[in-house]
Amino acid sequence: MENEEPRIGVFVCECGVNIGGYLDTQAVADYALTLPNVVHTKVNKFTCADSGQAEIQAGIKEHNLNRVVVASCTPRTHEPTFRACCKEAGVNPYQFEFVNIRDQCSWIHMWDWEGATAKAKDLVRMGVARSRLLEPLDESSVPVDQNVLVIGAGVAGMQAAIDFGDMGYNVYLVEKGPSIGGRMARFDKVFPTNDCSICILGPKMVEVARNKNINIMSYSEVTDVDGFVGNFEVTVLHKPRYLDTDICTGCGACQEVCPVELPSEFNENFGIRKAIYIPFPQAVPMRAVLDKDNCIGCKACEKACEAGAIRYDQEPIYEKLKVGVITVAVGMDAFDPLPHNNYGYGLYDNVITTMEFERLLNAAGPTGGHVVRPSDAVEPITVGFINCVGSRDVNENIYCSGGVCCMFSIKNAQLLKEKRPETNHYIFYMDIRSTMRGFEEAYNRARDLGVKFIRGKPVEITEKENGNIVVRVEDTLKGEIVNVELDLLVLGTGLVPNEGISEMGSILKLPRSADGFLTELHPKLAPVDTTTDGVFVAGCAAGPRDIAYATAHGSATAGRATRLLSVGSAPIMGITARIDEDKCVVCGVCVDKCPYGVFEIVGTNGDRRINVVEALCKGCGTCVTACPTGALEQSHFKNDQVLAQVRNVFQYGGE
Amino acid sequence: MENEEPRIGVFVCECGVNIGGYLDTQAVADYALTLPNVVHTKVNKFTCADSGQAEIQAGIKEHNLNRVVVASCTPRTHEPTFRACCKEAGVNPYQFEFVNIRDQCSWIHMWDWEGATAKAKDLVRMGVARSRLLEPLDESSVPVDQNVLVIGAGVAGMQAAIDFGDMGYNVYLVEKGPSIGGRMARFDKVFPTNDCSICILGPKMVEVARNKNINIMSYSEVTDVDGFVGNFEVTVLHKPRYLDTDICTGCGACQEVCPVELPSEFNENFGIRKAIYIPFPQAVPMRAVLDKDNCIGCKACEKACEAGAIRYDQEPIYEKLKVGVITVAVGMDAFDPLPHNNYGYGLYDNVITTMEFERLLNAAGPTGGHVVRPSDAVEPITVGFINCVGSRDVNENIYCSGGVCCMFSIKNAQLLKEKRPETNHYIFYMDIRSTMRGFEEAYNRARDLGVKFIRGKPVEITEKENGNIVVRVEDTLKGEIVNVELDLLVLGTGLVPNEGISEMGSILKLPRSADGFLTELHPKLAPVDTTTDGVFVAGCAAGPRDIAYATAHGSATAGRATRLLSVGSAPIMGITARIDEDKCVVCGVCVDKCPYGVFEIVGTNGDRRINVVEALCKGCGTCVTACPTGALEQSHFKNDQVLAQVRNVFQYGGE
Amino acid sequence: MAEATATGTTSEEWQPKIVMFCCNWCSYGGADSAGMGRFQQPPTVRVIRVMCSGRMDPVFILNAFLEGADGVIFSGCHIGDCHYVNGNYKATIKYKFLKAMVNELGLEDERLKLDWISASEGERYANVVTEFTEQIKKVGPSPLKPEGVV
Amino acid sequence: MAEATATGTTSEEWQPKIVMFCCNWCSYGGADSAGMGRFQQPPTVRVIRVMCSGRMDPVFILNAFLEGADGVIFSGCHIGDCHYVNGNYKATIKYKFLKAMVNELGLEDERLKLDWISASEGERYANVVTEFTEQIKKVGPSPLKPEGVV
Repeated sequence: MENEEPRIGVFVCECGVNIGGYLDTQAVADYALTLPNVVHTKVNKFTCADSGQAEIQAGIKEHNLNRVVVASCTPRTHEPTFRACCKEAGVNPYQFEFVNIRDQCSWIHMWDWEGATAKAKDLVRMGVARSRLLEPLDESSVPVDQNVLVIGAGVAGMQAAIDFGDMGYNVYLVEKGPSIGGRMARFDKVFPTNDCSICILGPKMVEVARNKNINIMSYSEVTDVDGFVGNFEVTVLHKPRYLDTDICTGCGACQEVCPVELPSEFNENFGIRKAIYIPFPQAVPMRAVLDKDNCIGCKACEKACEAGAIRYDQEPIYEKLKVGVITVAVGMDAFDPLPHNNYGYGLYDNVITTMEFERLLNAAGPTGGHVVRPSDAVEPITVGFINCVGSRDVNENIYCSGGVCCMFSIKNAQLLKEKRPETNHYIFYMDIRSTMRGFEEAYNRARDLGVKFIRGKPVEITEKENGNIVVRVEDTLKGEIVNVELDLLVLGTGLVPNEGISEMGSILKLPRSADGFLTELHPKLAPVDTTTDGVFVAGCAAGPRDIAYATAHGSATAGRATRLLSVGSAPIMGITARIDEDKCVVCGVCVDKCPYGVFEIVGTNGDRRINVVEALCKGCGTCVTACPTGALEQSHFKNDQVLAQVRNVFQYGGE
Repeated sequence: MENEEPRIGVFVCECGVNIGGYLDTQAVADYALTLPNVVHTKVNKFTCADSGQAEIQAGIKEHNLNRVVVASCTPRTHEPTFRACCKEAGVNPYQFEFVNIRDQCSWIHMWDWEGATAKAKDLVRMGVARSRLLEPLDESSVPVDQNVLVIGAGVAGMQAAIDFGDMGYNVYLVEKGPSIGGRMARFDKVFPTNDCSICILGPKMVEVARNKNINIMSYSEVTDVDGFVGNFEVTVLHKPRYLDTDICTGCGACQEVCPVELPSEFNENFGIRKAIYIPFPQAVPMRAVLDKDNCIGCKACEKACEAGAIRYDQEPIYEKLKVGVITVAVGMDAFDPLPHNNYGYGLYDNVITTMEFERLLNAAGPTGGHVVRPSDAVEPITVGFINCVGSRDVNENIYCSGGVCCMFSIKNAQLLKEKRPETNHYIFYMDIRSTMRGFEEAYNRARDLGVKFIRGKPVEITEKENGNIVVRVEDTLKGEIVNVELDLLVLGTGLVPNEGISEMGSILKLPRSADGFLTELHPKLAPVDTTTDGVFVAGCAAGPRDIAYATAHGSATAGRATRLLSVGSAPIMGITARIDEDKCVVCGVCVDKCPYGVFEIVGTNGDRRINVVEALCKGCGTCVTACPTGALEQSHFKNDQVLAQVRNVFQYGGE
Repeated sequence: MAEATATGTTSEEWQPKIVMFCCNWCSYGGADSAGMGRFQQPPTVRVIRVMCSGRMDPVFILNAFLEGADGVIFSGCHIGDCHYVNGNYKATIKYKFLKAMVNELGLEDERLKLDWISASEGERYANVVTEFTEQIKKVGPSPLKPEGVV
Repeated sequence: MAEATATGTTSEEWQPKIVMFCCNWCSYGGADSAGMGRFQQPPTVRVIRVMCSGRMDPVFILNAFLEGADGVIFSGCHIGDCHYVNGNYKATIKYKFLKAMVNELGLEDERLKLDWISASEGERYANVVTEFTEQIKKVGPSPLKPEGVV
């Protein structure tokens, strides 16, 4: 079959007028028919449609084609479609060649009919030349390990873990913090229903804990991921809690006696925690954790611990896991206004953030649910909220945080107003973005309650001697500058990528977008897939979104990943590196160049040779370029295949 | 075990200060200990937390409890948690009783410590009385059929079908229209990337068609659903296409010759289709459909059809399917401004909707991608877009359509401006809601391109003699009334529930919310589950959302439903109706009262008796109330169990 | 008499004792929503949960009056929204029957109330409770209340 | 000579022919994004897709010049964003070597360009193409171009 004379069919897509309107598709098809080995050409209205594909398959049968070239949009979206179409009709999918004459031709030369047509001909000639040299490749597959890794145990990660666990798959749920629950555990209430956040999250946390298939690995971090779809090798660092979690009962006696007082992260640094502490009352697992950096070594906790759980000499443990699929749900952080002192934050006591407000409002928070201002612990009467702090701001982040900050301000103003009707509330906004279900209704409720909305971006924040904050803002609806004196100012801080996202992106080889969040495979139609097969992304790791959306995302990764788990095997690309042992001198350059460990030198002395672990190869081809003897070739991107394209960019005038 | 002397433990939750701050939990616990059969009480800080549950389990062991009462929040969220906790420690989950002293006590009597405490004691007494009479029930399960029904083949339904199909489950994908693809097939481009909509959707449609596990049932409707989780019996109506779809090749010869011209629904009634027609060029399946209502019976198509596929005498076919789980993805409609002539729509030619604009802009649309105004087919220079038409409007719909209409206007203004730089564009808005990933950036691009944004809700629309439209609007940022003369006005119509949603809700027993869309089980934490076990909801059926969100939703239903499919069985409630045959006189009242067909009279004459199909029973108890002889009882809600509560509302003063 | 204040509040005014039956899906949810929304109301009501308003057995209501209830409310999903197709419609038939019974027992009409409350109507739930409490206060303690009952 | 206009545009001005190698994940995506964004650019570039900029064999580039390219761009993901860990970093090493080779062939420095373009940078892609085309127009047709080549 490899030595068969190429019989190439070229199909030129009009894509409606997307291509047909800007270049001469029929001329391109006619030209293609003049090229060597091309035995059939056809112009299709929409090659990707059922009808277009039927035309390809009819062409294959009628003209006994063994190679197909489609000139249409882009292989990035449509190559799988046409490969499958070819395969069905008996043409090896790797003997299909894609020529991009839409995205990279008709759409970018819209005012140059002749130039675009000429370029399309060149591109088709290049594609046909390459097609001629394409070899059939086997589509192989690899087994898919039935264990699952979920990174991050916020609401998206927990949901994914529950779904995987309920299906019967063994799940490793790795959380860097000492408890699962994520950001949502810290909110007081959730919009638009004003449900108590921990009250609805608590049962889900317990559901995770009770699920026999979920291994919660809290206070742990994924430090390395090797391997490939179905066969990931994961290294997890279990950070020492300095106590035996099998013995600790979470009774809290240790934290009672610990003399070291530190700001409580869970309470946004309002209130204190000890050097040894239970993360929060509903923590899962309900275990203490010792903050060794701040421990003074007094051993009071050891004496107080009746169970004898304290282990001062505990060491970090690195554990290796094997998993088939991965859900990444590392979440987000709130924008930090401290470095730039946005709106006086960090300069004036009575400017706080939304998250700080949440903890003050929370009955289990540091003030028992009394919102007080930091300067004098007095309950404020007039409270202001500035939206879009760190969002929609060319100096910080351009993007909108999904409408989440708008809703936080609306909810919090409403809650405080309901709790203390004598209070007054101002929300300073650019646009109110109450988009999702029930949000607009919540916005209306806040208005009805008397929350005042001032459209304008504050230009100046000053502090008075009594600690009051004055917001100077152009009320853009009234067209006048107003000064609003507040007892307390709350900054509606936006959502930013989690501080660990860059490292996580590197570990998993996932690209990040301009906004800093991880990139989905397709922004509309593959929203939880990634460019790395077998790795899925859920929740705010892929951009700001609210709880309902993040939860659905978690389930969506379970839905997508289970396709691989349930079939038990995953197809792998045929474009891997192959070695010609006759040419190889076992110099070992490839061993160093390959980031995936595909190559290993085996044998000794005269028997030394390079062993290629094809399943590890991701098909970048870097090794081929490095190989000094030409012993390595990348299937489907062989030197002569690429060179055929290079040479066919050009032609002699008289040809 | 049933005759065991009750040994009841009562656990009173402080829920932080949520309960403990408003009533005397210790007094309630102390009081509980005075009640008959109560052998143990304890106040927990957070009963639902790991630690609280450990305390329950310790109490069960230490005090050999066989019944547990928890006084805390609400069974609606936490009953499953505590039932599971009891079960783990050896107490039958149906011998657990929930007393609601937070949502229905401490939170609603926040200023009445004594009243709330007294009420809590009453409620605990009632709960303990009921607990004493609770009987252990078996948790049974039913097998889950491995077939899947997906209703609606828009982008959410297609995604669900692909995920289920890839996992290996057999999927029935029922679509009422003649092609899959949904609304997205009609869009020109999708925001924020301005990808060609059908270009990215086409491959997904083909993927659905090619998936061996998906049975596409287009031009079909679900007319009835019986049964219960794991065992749904579905009736599907296959509407006649009046042709043999096995023979039809979709060549289109029929529509060429058909003399009847009708407005094209696919093109929003711009342009025409024939009485027999191919739905659109990328339709899947690529088959014609005959619109019998408008057919004049000339038989031209029959003569033109070389394959001989036309069947004028085709009848509707009702098919029965058995499935285990259901995804409902019936989508949405665009708001129709015609009935109320919103903004002059229907009165003035040059007022059109977003969807109409999409088709005009589309290269494969009725005008070949030339946006022209309806009155004179002239390409407009000045175009206006009004956002929130039918949304955020007390006279129409209160809710926001998810920011989708904002983005449509922004995208369309941008696209036309890029296509014809000589055009001017005005967007009239209240708030610009560009919330999701890349949306704000698209908004900025439109501004940079020179699209003008006027903040204000137009108050009057008039038509000039030349067909131009004048929008009178208060520019709220300038504080002045302006009149903007436009060549064309586009109404950014909101999203409304699909016209069939009411019937679908009834068929599946799914409640709808105030906005008319289907209600999720929980708005934050169970966004694709419903109150009907085994039925899941995806996409715009559960409220307006964009394509990425709808796609993720589709996968999420696959994730959630596969929990049932993969385990192969679903738990069913123990609270079903049971019959005492000694008391039953076979009067048949229950047969009529039950909406689920649980009861059937079997046998004849002296052998007549009622057969109870327990798996069909959903546990409402209505039959029990209707039974004249007291032969029927509802497990867990038996008369004496409820009466025990009634009687224990009261006590004698000296008791 | 340690439980002397069991029915009362901090005020000395007489507080009625009201039994309320709620269906699990709508009205019980409405009661919870009242809590989530912190809609304050007098502590006069004791809720008993059943799965559906169709389960509302006349015997429950009559028993409540005989035991000492000053008023009884029963509540389910709005007509058309029943989780069990039409159990609430069936409840309306019982209600007519019960109204007649209440009169025969010599009780005032106002002591029995049927009201549909959805799970999202927390505020309305609180209003129903508050208004019904006021109404019962006006008609006074039930004449059927056994002596010594609190 | 039916293909007389194959390299050209409607204008009479000389149009260079540029070969551009793009990695599959970033730069090829950037070229597509330019299309999706309709960022217009001269039709001077012929893109050849490889999986990674690390696959950029010097032989490809030298061949392109020997066949008649007036300019060559090679492009991959921004440093740090490589889909294959660090293939783009390895490409920079090749680039240094190639720069020297280009000079030895007697070609101007400006004819070879390395640029990182991400998949989202459609506009920048168009700018790179437009600017490089202008640059090549200034230095003129490649002296290595075989006679008769278009």
